[in-house]
Amino acid sequence: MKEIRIHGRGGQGVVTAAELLAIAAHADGKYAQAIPSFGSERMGAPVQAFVRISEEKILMRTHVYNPDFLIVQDATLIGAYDIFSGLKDGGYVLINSEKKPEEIKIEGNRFRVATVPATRIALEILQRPIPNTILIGAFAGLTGVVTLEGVKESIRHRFSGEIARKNEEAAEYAYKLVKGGQ
Amino acid sequence: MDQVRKTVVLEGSRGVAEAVRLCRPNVIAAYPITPQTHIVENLSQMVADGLLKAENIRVESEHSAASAVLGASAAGARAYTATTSQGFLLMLEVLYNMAGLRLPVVLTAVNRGISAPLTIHNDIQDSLAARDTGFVQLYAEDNQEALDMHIQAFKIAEDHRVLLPVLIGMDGFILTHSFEPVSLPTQEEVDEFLPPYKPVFYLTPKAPLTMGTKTDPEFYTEARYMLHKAQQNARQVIVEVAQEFKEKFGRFSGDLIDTYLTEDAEIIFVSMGSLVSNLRAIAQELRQEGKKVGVLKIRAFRPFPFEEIVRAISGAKIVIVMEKDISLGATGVLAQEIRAAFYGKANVPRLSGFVVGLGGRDVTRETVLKGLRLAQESDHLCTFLDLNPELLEEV
Amino acid sequence: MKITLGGVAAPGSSRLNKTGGWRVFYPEFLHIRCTDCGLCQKLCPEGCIFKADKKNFYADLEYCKGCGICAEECPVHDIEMRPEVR
Amino acid sequence: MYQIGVSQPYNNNLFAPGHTACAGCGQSLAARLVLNALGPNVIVANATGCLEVFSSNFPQSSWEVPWIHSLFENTPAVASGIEAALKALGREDEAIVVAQGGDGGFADIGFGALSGAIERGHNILFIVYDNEAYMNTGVQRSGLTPFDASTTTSPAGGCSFGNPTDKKPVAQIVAAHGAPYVAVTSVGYYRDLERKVQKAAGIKGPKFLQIHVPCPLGWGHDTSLTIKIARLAVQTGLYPLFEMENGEITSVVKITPKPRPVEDYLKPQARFRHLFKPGAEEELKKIQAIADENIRRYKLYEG
Repeated sequence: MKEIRIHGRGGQGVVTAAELLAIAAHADGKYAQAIPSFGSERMGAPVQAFVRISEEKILMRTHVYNPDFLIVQDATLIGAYDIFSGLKDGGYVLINSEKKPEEIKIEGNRFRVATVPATRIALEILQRPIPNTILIGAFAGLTGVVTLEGVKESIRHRFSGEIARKNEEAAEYAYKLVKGGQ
Repeated sequence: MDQVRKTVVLEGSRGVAEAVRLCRPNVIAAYPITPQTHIVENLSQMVADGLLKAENIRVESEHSAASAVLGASAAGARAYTATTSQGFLLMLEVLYNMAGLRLPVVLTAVNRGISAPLTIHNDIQDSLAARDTGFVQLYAEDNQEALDMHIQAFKIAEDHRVLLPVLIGMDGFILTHSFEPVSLPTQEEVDEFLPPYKPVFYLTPKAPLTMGTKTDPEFYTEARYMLHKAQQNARQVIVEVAQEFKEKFGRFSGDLIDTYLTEDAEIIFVSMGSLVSNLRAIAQELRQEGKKVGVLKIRAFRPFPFEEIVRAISGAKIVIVMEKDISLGATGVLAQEIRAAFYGKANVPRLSGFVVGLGGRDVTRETVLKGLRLAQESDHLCTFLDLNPELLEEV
Repeated sequence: MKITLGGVAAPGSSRLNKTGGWRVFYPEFLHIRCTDCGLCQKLCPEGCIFKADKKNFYADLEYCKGCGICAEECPVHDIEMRPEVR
Repeated sequence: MYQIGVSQPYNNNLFAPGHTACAGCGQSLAARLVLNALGPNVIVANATGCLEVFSSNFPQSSWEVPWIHSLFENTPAVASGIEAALKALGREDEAIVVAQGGDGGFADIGFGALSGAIERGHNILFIVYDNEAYMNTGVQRSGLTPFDASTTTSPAGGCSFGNPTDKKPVAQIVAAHGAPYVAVTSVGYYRDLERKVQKAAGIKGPKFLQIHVPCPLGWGHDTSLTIKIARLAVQTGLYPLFEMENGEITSVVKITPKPRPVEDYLKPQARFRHLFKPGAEEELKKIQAIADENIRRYKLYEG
């Protein structure tokens, strides 16, 4: 079972990102579960969501405490909150940032870090600062836990028409970006 | 993989809304107490889209939500409502009345803590307050079961041997707001399983009758006894409906109870709702370590399965009740009732009761393992796990 | 008689309960000045005043509680309340 | 399994005798007049209260029409559910849905439910039998208890002239919701009552009737005076009878030949007895002022 924790701020589509990941995994033929962090958070407040993906039926319904992967939708959370808590040694961190991975300061250096300028890509392709589909595309490219086809299917499931098409395009762009090692 | 392909990833609330839609309710009434779940929002959208032909009453309070479905049911309609937490408590008076009038309403009780202090998060203190209302109470372990239970609930409620309202407890957020794959039955399948509601009595000028009479001491006890008897009848009906559902839809998640790895278990965890799912995962792990651990799920809290519980767990050495509720000044509610089930029986296992997960505190693997450790050392009448001593004021 | 489902009751069944015993006074219909206005019948809280014939009203004493409204309201004072002798 | 008998109504009344209302009860009379005016094709939801208790003592019932009682404060919501069910089941034309109760059940504890049901526009006839206190439980003050009435929770005493507030203008509040038809009537004016009931029944949407019903026990008057007292309330100006259609007053029952002094209404009632002892003269003036203001506001008398 793979466990993913998504960090972001209210309004950035953290819960939708978790839902998309679960639907993508499901489209790939896997069991999946998405649990939003439960709260009465308002726009801008830090929020989390959790995803589990497995070949077997998933029984555990707790928050994710020892994730294999972190997706950080907002780099300003780093340092301000203990977002790396419990991340497994050698775990992946995917950060929405303009910076290069080596420029991100993380204590202990135990994780594999990747960055993608998801907000910039979102503004360019979607004309809205919602980075979640781009990060999901990048996550697929980086980890292979979900496929690009799965991600696209999840986007079509969740959105429709022009919005779906643009989000697919953005996700694919990010997928290729991390695959190309750019 | 084939199993997965037949399912669709839905939010728990959405799954329930789909199930309710498939049951073709005539009247829905709900109040959006903050934070209501998405169940009634989804149903409202279905009505707005013409996918569900029902009257949708946007009442001004939870008390009126319950009252409106009461009235609708009395007029011969299939009626549904959903609520949670404080809103549930506001309904409470009406819930007693609905059961007493023998009206087979189905209610989703999204389980959340109650004030004070204010919380929006999960536990099951709210619907356990309705313990004595006469409602049949079923608790769902996961979103598939929540969905399936609603289809079964109408059938149980409307069975003429029962004719009682049915409440489905469903953990707030943990189930209602989580996305997971569920299998949706077709309308044809549900129509075959659940025929239209045929009331014994209903309000119509074609056959006038008086409902909701007042009684004197010469009748009241008998009237309450008849309600109690209807609850007893529900035992059989719940089992029958669960079996019939299994035959029709291929899914079974228990009837009054469900057991997991209990056959040879020395230690058995007992719980209700989504916590059962976690306990299954932990029992699996412990089994791999060679520990003989099993899980008992209480699926029907009312009628309470006294005999079934005793049969299922009297072979164990230690029984550990984990519950997200507390009868303040006594013990956890479930632990009380399980102790009552064993009174006067032979081969009584040791029993510990733990209160966990109040107000949305996550019940982690560590929480459960701590409970296991403590229960092995000694018996606990009512111990709160995961209490933070730094937060406790000495009184 | 058995407890019915949910305690339902048959329509109009309260007429089995004869409330005439409550009476201290009974209405005597004099049948002298009656104009056939029907006000006594209309305003009886029990609805137990019958019209046998034109200008011929009477109370069903099985139910009449003896409130005296009919006598009070009769515009031609053709009803008198008399003490019940029991 | 269960046989519920169907019977021919007694004396053509849809409200049968044998009920246990007090002798001279204005509410039982009004309930009978209302039902007879509506006819048999109704479904009634009734709040807890005197009317409910004296008419539905298991296994007996005085109701010849389909009737349900649920609780004290939820009757408009129960009726909402009934109305919605009839709609959903295609039985809309089957019955007029009536929600009725006392002043406590509708104007106090059930006021939220009443407001909600009216605001939602249900096709329901709401009826408040206004006997001006909680009579079922022993004459406690309600929001519709008049100024200076002595009740068990607003008793007159050495330092009190009884209820310190005047009646809540519940009909006007309902009219402000946008209800198409609101009317106040009285059991003392049975023709007015019957006309308003029938008029209300012919209007689609929420309609509201407030009916003044004297209570010999709670008000402390002779059982024979129920109708007289009800008329005096109107003739003094203390209980104006009017109709409001779409928020506007469209008719009032005029006082003829001229307004009676409030003392004529107050004196026969024990609940106002304390106002006729020395020292209460100012109170009587205040009550006369309430009546005068009503006469002015509703144009009850142009002399």
